[in-house]
Amino acid sequence: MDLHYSAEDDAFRAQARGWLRDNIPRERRPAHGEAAAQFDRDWQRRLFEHGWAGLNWPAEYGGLGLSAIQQVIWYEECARAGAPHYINTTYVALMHAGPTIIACGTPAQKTFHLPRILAGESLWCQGFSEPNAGSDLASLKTAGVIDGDELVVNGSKTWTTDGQHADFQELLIRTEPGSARHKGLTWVICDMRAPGITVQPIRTMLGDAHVNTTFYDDVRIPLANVVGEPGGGWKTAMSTLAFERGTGFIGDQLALYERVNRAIALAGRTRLADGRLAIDDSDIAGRLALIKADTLAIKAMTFAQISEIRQGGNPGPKGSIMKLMVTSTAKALSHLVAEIVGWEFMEYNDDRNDHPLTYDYLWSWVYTIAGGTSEIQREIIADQLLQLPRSR
Amino acid sequence: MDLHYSAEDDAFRAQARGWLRDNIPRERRPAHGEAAAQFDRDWQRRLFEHGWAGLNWPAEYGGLGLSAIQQVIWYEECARAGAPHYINTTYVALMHAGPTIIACGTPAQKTFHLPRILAGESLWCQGFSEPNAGSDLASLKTAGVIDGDELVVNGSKTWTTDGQHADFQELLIRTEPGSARHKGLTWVICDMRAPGITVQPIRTMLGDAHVNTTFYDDVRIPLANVVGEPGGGWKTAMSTLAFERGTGFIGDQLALYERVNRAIALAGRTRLADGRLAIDDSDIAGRLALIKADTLAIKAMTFAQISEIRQGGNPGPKGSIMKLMVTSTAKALSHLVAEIVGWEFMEYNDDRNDHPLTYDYLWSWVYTIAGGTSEIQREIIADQLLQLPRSR
Amino acid sequence: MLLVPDASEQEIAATAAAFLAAEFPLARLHGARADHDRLGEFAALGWLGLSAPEANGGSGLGVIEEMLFFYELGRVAGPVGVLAQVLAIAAAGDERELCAALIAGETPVALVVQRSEEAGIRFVGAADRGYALEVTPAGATLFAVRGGDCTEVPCLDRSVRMHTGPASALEQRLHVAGDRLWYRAQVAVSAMLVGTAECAQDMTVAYAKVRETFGRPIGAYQAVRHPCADMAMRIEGARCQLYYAATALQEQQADARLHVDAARLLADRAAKANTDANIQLHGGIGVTEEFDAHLLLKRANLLWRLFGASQHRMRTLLGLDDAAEGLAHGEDA
Amino acid sequence: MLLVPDASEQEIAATAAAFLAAEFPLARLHGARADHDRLGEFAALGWLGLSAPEANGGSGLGVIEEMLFFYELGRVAGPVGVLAQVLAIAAAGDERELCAALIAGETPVALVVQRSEEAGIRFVGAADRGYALEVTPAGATLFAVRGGDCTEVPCLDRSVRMHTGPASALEQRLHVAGDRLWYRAQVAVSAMLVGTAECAQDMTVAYAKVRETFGRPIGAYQAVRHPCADMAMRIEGARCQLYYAATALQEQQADARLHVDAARLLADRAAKANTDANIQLHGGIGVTEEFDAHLLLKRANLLWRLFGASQHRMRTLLGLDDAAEGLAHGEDA
Repeated sequence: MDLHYSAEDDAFRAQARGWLRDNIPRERRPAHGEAAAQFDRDWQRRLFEHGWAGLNWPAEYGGLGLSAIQQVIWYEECARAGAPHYINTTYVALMHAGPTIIACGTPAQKTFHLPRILAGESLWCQGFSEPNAGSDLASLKTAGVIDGDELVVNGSKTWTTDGQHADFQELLIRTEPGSARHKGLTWVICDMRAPGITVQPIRTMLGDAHVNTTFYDDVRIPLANVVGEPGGGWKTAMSTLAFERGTGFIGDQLALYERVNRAIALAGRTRLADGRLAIDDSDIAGRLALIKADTLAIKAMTFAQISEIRQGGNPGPKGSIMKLMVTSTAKALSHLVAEIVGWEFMEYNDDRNDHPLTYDYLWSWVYTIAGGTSEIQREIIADQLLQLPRSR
Repeated sequence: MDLHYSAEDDAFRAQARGWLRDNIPRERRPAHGEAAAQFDRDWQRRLFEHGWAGLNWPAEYGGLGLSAIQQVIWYEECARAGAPHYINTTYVALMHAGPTIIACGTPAQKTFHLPRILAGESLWCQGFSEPNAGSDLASLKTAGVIDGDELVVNGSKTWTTDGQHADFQELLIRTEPGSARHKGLTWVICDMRAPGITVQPIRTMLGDAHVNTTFYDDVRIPLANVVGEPGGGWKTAMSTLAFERGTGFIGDQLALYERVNRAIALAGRTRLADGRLAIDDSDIAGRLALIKADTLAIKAMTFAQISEIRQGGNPGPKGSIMKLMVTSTAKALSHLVAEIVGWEFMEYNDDRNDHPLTYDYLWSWVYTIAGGTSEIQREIIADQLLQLPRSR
Repeated sequence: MLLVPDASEQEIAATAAAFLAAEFPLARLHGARADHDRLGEFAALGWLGLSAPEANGGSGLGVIEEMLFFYELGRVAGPVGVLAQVLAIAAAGDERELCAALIAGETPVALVVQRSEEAGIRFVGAADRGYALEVTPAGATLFAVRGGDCTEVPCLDRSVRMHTGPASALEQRLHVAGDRLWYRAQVAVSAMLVGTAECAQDMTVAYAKVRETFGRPIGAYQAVRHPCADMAMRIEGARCQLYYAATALQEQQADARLHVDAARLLADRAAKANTDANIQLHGGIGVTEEFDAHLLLKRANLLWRLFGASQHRMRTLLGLDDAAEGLAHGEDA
Repeated sequence: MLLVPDASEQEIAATAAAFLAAEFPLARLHGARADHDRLGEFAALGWLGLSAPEANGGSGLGVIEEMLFFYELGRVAGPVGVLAQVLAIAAAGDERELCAALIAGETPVALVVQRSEEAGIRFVGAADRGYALEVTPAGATLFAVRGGDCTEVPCLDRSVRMHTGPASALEQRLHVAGDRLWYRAQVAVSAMLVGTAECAQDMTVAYAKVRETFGRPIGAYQAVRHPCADMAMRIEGARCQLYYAATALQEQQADARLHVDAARLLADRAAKANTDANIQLHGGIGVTEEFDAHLLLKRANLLWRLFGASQHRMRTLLGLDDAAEGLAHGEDA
């Protein structure tokens, strides 16, 4: 084992650091709305124009084809520079839809979509979960019926993050009537401007409306938009999910480290009700130390993960361990910070920029629920890593 | 609501306190073996001779027929006086077998057994669990076949606490061949000296051998020893278990309060590795305060429980809440004490009298497992109190 | 010795529950920028003067009845202004005129939650006009508020208004030394916290019976069942200790403070853990604004910050402050 | 950058695992009043001198290989005396003769776990004859032991011998200033703790696959499955951080201390929680002496008390001690 970076990696880091220093936006990203989406498009275009788009995309599709370790370096440098967070309205396009089209798409799909995604010209959203199929994806019901060279889609999808800004949607539908569970599903590219689509915002307890329910009323989608095999949508979708549980959140994993250091600094200047500094309270200090240890472990797990990938291994269910650990650590951290700051915590105007600590606290539940609840992650670990007998 | 004791209760307390002060044994109870059992018999005989035996037994069977509140007073005074703990080798006789015989026994059974139990002349053990039927009592297999006016019993029972000292056993066996689950079981009085019985000690990780596996090889038990209906043993057994989950552990519940106060005193005089007093560490102090609050709540729950019984209610599944809370609080306490005492904790010679803190720590697992694991208690609460859909 | 509500106590609780369920359903809190305290309605039914002396226009009942009322108020995330009002009435004591005005609900009272010369003040409630009450272990102070000097700030719990201002915005009106009001406030806020915790449990259990995943109701999975059992355990402990504490305070038992501090600690824990689990066990719907779960979380956040001072509580429980712990046994009290 | 063992590291771990599984199965610990260190066997295979310089008769390998070895030792609750021996060899440094004797396993070494003029000393291990090693953040000291002055006391972990005695029973033989040994000891004991935690997980998972209750294997119940998943999570975090810490120490990275202290914290947690859950999830059989679960609990209790000093660790992690935290990013190190 070694922690050395190659000369090439060091050079890459220096280059990334220099570029970020000179190029990150001076203005703060707006918290909500079209202004936020435009900010993201602009930043993506800037990355694209300077040759920083598609970190993990193969060079033949316009990406940088970076090694996993260079991706880590990039995210570390972004965190250090305070660059715009990469989990924004471009995330689904760059991290889900693009890689899926690269893996399973037709030449025409690749030619049309991939350059637009890289350049920040088209935003995407996901259409997997349904109101009655949250963690249990295989029970989804939204259906597409073939009519000529089109699919006619009816039903609804929910938790459509940033659906109001999206140009396209990765949509998973049931195309074989009477099929059950994982069979008979198809993954299609849905144009969000097609007639029959209604996007209805879901306000969350954070005060924002980034997620939506999407309704489909006789929406016609060309068969040419099917990605992968018709009826083989589960397989196409799983390639995306496995990606997300693999390295898709590396940046988020590393960002926790900056957050805990900010919390330690906060505890070092915030006085408790009795006048002592928070950091001088051994209960608070002990919890902070353990959280910091967890964030270091998350970094180490990230390095172990990319090392395994490099050795040809598949992180597989360890992605679930990572999600469980990242989200529970983030929750512990934001809740501890809420204790430290006292009454100031209670000020909240729905804007994450104005009240980041309260926002992080509320976000902690989104984190432990979205993308498969913590309970589901434990099931995956029990099934796939520990090979325990099935409970279902 | 009120916390007042009646003049009668106050008088009872004064009487109990006075008697205990003058009568509790000067010598310490041996930790193990026949000497411990003899100590228990002697103490029970002393209680009996002075009119303190059978607190909760009806007067017509030689008991005191005390109200629940007076039982609480008795246990409080025992704890205050440092009297021998009532959960000892006489416990099953006085708290399980006796009440079961009172509820379901024949006149002959009552005449023979009840006086002997009260006087400390006969010790009992329980024979319910089996090696392959722990929490799932209804799956037990030890069988009795009728032969003339006797049952011929074959099989085995486990977790037979104090079986090596017992004169009799409350034994639950399957008497209807081919019956399943709760049907076809019979509750019988088994003479532990009957031929064919082998008691094999199970050493525990505490270093003691209080529990046993009991083997039955053509053991002949007179049909006259059946308590309740033949084939109705589940009902007979449940009357005992409900009793245990009701008020059978009141003394234990209250004793926790003395234990936490001793731990607070310990933390007030024990220095941590860095020289500070343990109680000056806000982490330790905060945990101790919460544990103390829990022990106060356990006392309050005990009072609420007996108030409900007095109003004709049935504590029912709240007994499971009590067990969960008592055992988890006891575990938190003994583990915190283990942290406070440091290396002294590591000294342990299998004798609870010499190393009570280490013993309590090890005991914490027995506590959360025996008599229905914490997991089973949560199932009972979910089923019976919250009426959630069955998981099994 | 009776530690379950007797018939008359049960009736008070049931009456409060019926009134609150009808007039203050949780649904009222959706969308509204602030929940009106509607003190007049509480006054009309006599709830504000429940435990004020009859001579002052109150009903002359005690801490136990007050606790049962606040428990029910907690279950519907009821107006926090009612808590401030009831405490102010207790602080007003024998000032007949002031007391009568407060009991009639004419003058709203806010709760001062921060006050220092340097950092200024923060208060919770409607009283940018009217009074503001500060309660500490050392004493309770009623201030007149110069609302014009204060600024409204947005509160996480939208049903509640919050203001900050300079220390000079408060003008002392009366002061009551000692910890009588402090412990009464602790009982009331503990009751609201346990009520909130119970509401959260009921919400989860109801959902677990109907929501299905992988072909079964989620309440059939131990990953839901066992956290629900833990919710029930936390409520049972906190509720029984709350009953004990209120009764001990009512009877002026020597160890009443110890019991109240214990009740508060357990109420905090129950409210924190249960409002948290309630959201988690609902999954996605739990974080939506249209669903009720977040209302309880946000309210619990407000309540467990009221009358904080956990160091003080810890010292009482560990017997480090001589005054607090009496003798342990009944007849010594 | 590689944070999984490479081929040669894997081979060392596998060789250690095979040797230990064959010679030191957990079953050996039943009944025996003490587990013999059998230092000679370790010496013969070169394990004691694994990371000692070749000039001193060692194999000249590093902290990483040592960590992998102790991980495997932890998995079988292997002799604690081996840990003492390896650390003493490191302390002996260039004292060739002493070093050679220690590497040969001829002179056993105990670990001093308490030492003060007033309270006297306590040490763990076989060395009522031979040496005793004390390791603190300030330095490591090797003592000769006057065994006659000491008293054996019974140890909760029966496989280990423990003695107390007067401070005068120790006579200083050599002292190494600085925290080099301390951090090496932390890596070793962390490795043993994580190994113990993993052994506990494996035991639970194996049992959960075969033991049935209510007609299903207990591993099909979420009340068992989810705690098992948590065990796996604790191990994964602790193991990766341990790898990182050992490598950082080996490479003398500026922030190595920070990483070692984090590894230790996570190792403690994993060992405590997993040995606890292992017993609980086994139910009744978990508390019996004939079953293995308690052996791991008792061993973990010993290990997490070795080289304690949680305050020191907390300060390092929070950056309150300047020396400990270097810069966060790779190329600055």
